[in-house]
Amino acid sequence: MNPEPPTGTPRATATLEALHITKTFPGVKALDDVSIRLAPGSVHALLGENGAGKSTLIKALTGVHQPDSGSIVVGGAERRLSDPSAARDAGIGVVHQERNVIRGFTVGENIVMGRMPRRAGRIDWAGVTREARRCLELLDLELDPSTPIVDLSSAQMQLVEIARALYTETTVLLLDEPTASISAAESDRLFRVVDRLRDEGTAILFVSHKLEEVYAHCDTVTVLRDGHSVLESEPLSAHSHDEIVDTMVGRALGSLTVPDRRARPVAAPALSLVDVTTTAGHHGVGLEVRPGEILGLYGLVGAGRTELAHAIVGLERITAGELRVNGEPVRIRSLREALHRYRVGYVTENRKEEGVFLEQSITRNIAVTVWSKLQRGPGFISAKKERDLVAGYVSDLDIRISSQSQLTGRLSGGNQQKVSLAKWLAAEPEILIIDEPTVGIDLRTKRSFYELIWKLADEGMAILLISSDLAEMITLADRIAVMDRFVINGELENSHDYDSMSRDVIHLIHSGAEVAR
Amino acid sequence: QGGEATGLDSVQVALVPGGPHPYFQPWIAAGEAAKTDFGLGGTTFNETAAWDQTKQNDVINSLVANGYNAFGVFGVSPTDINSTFDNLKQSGIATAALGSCPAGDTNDADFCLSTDTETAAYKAAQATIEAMGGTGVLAHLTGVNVDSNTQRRIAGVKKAVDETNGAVTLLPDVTDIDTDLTTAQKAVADLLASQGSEITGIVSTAYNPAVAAATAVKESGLPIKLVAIDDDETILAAIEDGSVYATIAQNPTAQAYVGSYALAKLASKECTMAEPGAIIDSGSFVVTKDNVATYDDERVAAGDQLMKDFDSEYLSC
Amino acid sequence: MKRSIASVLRSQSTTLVAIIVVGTVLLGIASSGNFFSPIPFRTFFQFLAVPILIGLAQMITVAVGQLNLAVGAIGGVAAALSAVMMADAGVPVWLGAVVPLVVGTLAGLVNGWLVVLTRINGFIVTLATMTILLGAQYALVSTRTVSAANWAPLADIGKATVFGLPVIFLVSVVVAILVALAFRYTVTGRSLLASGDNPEAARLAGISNDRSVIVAHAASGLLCGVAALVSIASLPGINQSVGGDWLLPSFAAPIIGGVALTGGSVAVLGTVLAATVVRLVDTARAEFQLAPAWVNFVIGAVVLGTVALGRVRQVRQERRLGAERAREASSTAILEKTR
Amino acid sequence: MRSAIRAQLTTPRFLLFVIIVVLVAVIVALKPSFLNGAFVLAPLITSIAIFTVVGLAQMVVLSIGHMNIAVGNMAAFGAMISGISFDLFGLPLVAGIAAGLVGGGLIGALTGWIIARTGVNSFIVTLAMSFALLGLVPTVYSALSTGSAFVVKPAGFDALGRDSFADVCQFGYCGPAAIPVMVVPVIVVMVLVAVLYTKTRVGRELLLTGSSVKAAEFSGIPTSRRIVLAHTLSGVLAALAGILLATSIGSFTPSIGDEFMLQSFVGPILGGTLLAGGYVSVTGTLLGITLTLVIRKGLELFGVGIETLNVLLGVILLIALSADRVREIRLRKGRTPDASAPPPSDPARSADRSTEEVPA
Ligand SMILES: Nc1ncnc2c1ncn2[C@@H]1O[C@H](COP(=O)(O)OP(=O)(O)OP(=O)(O)O)[C@@H](O)[C@H]1O
Ligand SMILES: Nc1ncnc2c1ncn2[C@@H]1O[C@H](COP(=O)(O)OP(=O)(O)OP(=O)(O)O)[C@@H](O)[C@H]1O
Ligand SMILES: [Mg+2]
Ligand SMILES: [Mg+2]
Repeated sequence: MNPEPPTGTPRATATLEALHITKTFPGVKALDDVSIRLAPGSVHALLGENGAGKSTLIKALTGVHQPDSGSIVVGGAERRLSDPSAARDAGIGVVHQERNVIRGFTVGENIVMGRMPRRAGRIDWAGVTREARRCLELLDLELDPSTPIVDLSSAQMQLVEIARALYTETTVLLLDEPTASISAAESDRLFRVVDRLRDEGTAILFVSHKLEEVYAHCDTVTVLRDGHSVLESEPLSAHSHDEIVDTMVGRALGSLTVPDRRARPVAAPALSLVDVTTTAGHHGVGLEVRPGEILGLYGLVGAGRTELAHAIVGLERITAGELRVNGEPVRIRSLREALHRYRVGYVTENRKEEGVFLEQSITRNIAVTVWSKLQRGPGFISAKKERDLVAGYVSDLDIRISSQSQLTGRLSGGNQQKVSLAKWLAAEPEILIIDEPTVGIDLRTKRSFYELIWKLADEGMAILLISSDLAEMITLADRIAVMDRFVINGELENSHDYDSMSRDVIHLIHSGAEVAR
Repeated sequence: QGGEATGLDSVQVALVPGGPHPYFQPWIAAGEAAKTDFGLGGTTFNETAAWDQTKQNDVINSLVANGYNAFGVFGVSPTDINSTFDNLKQSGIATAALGSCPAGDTNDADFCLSTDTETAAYKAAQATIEAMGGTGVLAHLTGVNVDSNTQRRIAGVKKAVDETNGAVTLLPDVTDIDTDLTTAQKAVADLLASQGSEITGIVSTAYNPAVAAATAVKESGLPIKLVAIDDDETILAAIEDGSVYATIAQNPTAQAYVGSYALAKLASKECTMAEPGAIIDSGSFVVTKDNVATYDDERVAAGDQLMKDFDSEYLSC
Repeated sequence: MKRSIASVLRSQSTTLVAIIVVGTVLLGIASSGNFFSPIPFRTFFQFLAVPILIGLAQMITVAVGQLNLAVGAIGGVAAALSAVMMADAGVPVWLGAVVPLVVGTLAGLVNGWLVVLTRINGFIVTLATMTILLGAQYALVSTRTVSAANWAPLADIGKATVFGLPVIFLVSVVVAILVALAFRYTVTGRSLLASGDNPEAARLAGISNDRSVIVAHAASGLLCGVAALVSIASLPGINQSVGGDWLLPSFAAPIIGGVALTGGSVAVLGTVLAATVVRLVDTARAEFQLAPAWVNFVIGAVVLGTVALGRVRQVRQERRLGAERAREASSTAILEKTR
Repeated sequence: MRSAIRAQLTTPRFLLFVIIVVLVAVIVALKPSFLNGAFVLAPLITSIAIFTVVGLAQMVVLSIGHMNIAVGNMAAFGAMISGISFDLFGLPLVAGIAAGLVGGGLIGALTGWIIARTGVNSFIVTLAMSFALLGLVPTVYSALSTGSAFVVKPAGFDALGRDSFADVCQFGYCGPAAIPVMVVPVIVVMVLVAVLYTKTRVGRELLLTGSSVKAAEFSGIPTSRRIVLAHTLSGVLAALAGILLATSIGSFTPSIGDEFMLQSFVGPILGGTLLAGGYVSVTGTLLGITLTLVIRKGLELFGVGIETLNVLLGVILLIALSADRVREIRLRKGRTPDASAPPPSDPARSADRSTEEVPA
């Protein structure tokens, strides 16, 4: 039972084949006769829109879900993966889409969990540290294994989970949207690791909604649509970018038309921060967003953007400086006040914990901010008005649901994100703060989402957009403010030219000096 | 109500104690004896009330539905039991309060046959004071403070202490320690640890504290005189080995036996109460090492006397 | 390392130790030193054994996100069966001492097994088994008190002391240490914590949550059995009231001690300290001859005060961190401007 | 429509209902005296009425994912206030009851305020509150009453607690003796609570607060106020239960509410209310309470002793609840997934909640 893999020995290689996998959930056929083949020494892309069944396939391959039918063959031998540890024994390592860490444990223990090094019947804590450090080194991560895992950012947790997947001997590595919520620099590091593992002969499955990185790093591809495989284990080079997109969507999807937003009406700022200091640690922050304008707030992970948004909507205290809404100095004490009194909305980045009620129906999730408007008699809610309103947003945002009373937690990640957004759109705020809106959202939705943002801005909404996706920021924003370590380093007018803009932005992050106003 | 007199064999007597407690155990045998001796239709003993008035009412009601027509009840809540008796009387059922009379001045049962709680506590305190040599510090251990029976016991002990004109000082009553043996033992140990050197006598008017105190006093080796209440075998054993100086025995057997008899007479309409709601003392007996072997005869005699008193005095047939 | 010292200083245990020190000093002064003389000293610790044991028993179930309402009933039945076997069936004392441990473990196993098999909430399962066990306890001893004279050797151990400390208290301390070690050094202990913290993540790591639940309940039952054994050894006798007052203290100790009800954490030291605080209040009641009503009031206040204080400190801590960061930010900004 | 009915038929509520019907049928077949109106049914229904209110008092805090360990003590406190109003101030029935409800509400509000303010777990705060009230209530009784009970009864007091519809006569016809008058106020309360949770904004905000406080806070729900509200309601309902109990046993004593705590959880949880918050069921609570009390009453009628009573009560409870599980296993063709395969929060039982919440 002692699992310690010998260090330094050449890695074994194996092919993973899944044949005719079918999996149904009550009411949904999530996978229908899907086959996939992962070869050693190659990276296989698994693509598909939100809810296509990618995560379900990965879970079926790792013993989390038992497929209704179909077989799994690893290294030539058919395996029955009755539980996650059976998959691990078969040499399959996995990083799931959602973070799965034990918050009370350290980094080291999270890595070796389930296979603790033991000596004389008890846990060998020195061994834990040693093993964990070995796995972290595989990823060039300079993390102390004794750090409590809660002290890590979400991106770091993600890397720790990869380290965990590599802890035991891994011939097959499955990565479910590993780059969704991390910055470009961290993605680069991740891909260096992926490339190296591939060169060592690991078979890798990679799920992503970012086609650029898929083309840069993957060799073969499988595309799922509504649980069917529409493209099965084919070489990626044989298919063009647009072709792949069209297979995913099931019809031709034209290119995104970026509107010309240079001629914006000039109005007085709807939201402005003047020399603001907060309890979270911001200092001397100044920002202005005008009605009809999209201000991007860019920065590296941990720069303090989320916390600034919290300070604006009253979740942190502003200790000095001024917050103005429509020119009036205001003091916002709670989100409720922000919404009802000042018409400021905030779409959180932490969807799972703060954005949606996983255990509640979609109806309630979306209508929660507007119940006061759906009233019929004092305090009573008109169920019909509520249903109609929700139906409107479900079709506008193309949220894939089986019925309005479905529990939100049963939706795919991308669809949950849309629910979280719909809630705030329903509230019809004048000022909308959106934090990391497209994490885990598929291409088509991302587009419709961009179009929606532009439409909202055209209708006069002032939008503060926080995103770690620089390309998205350059596509969407009118101006980009750059924050670094709780201070605004500067602001740039967006030329929408990716190369020059990204250079300027990165420069601004590193220089820390005022470049332009 | 009226109606024809029927034979005693039509009477089904239910004896309902307040809950599981050693005090009531003699009721079982006494009920059986009454059944055979008086030719009753049946007797039952049901202690499922578990010291809860609502549950006791439920038990009583279920027994009525099952055909019982005479009830001897130890009311869990002396302040509320009158309502229960009223309810039963409205359906023409004979009722007796056994072992504990309703609180206040009225008794809505046909009669109450009980030790006068206050008197018993008074006697117990007197016995303790006597053992203490008429002077010293007395501690009183008892049960649920807000029970009116406890209040009566507190009053009884206080009366005995007051009569010494200051020769005996009474520590604040230690109440609410009858819930379980651990609580009682802990309270007694803490009391002895903090005040053990001053205390010369302990009177316990509840069961668990008495058991706990008997052991604790013996083990501590302190010269404390302990007087308990009731005659469970554990306490009698403690009297025999000297760790308890005395106990005040009540007469549960007579309560159940004579009570069943009178209830049967009332239920069969052979007799009525001469004075409805009469409160009748079933007697209490000081048991010390000297009479531990013989006090039961005394008690049986008291029971016989009680029987006669019912026939001659309390019942009008 | 520095960090862990700092976090020790900030933890719930520190507050509890402070309360214990202040309380002990006050009691010592109030009793003009009597509190520290041998008998009160021994008495204090003698009645600390059971609260520690049942607090730990509850803590283990709470660690996996379960509850055990049956602590008192398990202990009661275990004690009653053992007492009856020794008194009526003539079972030798050494065997009688093993009985509660076996009964407790079995009852705990059944609890865990029922939770896993029926998927009924642990609250309801243990409520049901509690009811059943209370019936069994009554069936075993009815209204009598089985005297400790039937197991004199055991009762002697119950009275024995080592350096003025009751043996039964030392037993509870040893058990506490074993529990702490188990949670630190055994894979099973870590698995319980993982299952309680994040069952989904634990499952994905190959840990069986079902097994964790069963193990936790069994261990909890075993500790109830130890508490029953301690009760047999120290009580003047065993009757149907034994175990009747265990439920609330069993929750109070771990929760005051800093264990999260949501599962995933343990605090052995905190639990022991919290039990000590409650015991101090008890002793104060006897010392000041207060009505029990007052004691309840004081316990309520202490509990509230402890947790509220912890909370205030946490908020202050967060504020301070933010302020530090602001200061840092402003100083770097100035630096950069001057550059 | 068909699927809606099907969905209803698979809820724990329906199962409870079936179990109750079967149980009653069995008991009646073996013990026809179960149908005795005045001595079996009326007291049984009275208990069900009172304990349903107790269950609701717990349910409203469960709805926000909290617990109220002090339900019994709040009941005692509210009843005490009513008792004082009758005994010392001579208030009429309705005014005295109102005073008691206000008293209970204030204690609940205080509890909720402390929880919201300090962020301390509700279990601890209500536990502490229960201790504090356990100290306060008997002290007040000993100070203000003789014999530790308030016995003065205003007009209508006994009627509320003990009358059945046999005592309510119109045009020469009287109602059934099996149904106590007390069901009227209790049904009103049940309907009010059900309407609160199904139809009103505040009720939904309570449920969402229970589902996830954080997400509720981020959706602009004033969670602190909702927490205070839930505890206030709990206090009011607990007080009501205490007062109703007092009218049924006949006087106000400090022991009112002693038996409430465990029962208060059993009813809602059997009925499908989640311990984790976010889902409640008023009918379920009623059925859960009814199940346990019917079992108890049946056993009582068979005259089983206290030891057997407890054993059987527990066993029947377990079997009744496992029945649901057996059905589910059959549905899944015998596969038993690991304990936490379904969503991470711990649904009391795998209640099927894909239909819209709370039936009124
Ligand atoms: N545990 C579950 N119970 C019921 N339905 C589920 C469950 N998990 C997934 N589904 C459903 O299965 C379908 C596929 O979901 P899956 O999570 O595999 O999508 P995905 O391709 O990973 O999407 P995304 O890109 O948004 O992550 C969806 O319709 C989803 O609602
Ligand atoms: N210098 C620091 N020291 C300690 N904690 C920090 C520091 N900087 C950031 N943090 C923490 O990191 C977290 C990230 O901050 P915040 O969410 O505001 O950043 P962000 O720019 O939105 O980045 P993200 O992409 O992570 O959301 C915060 O919880 C903050 O407390
Ligand atoms: Mg997915
Ligand atoms: Mg952020």
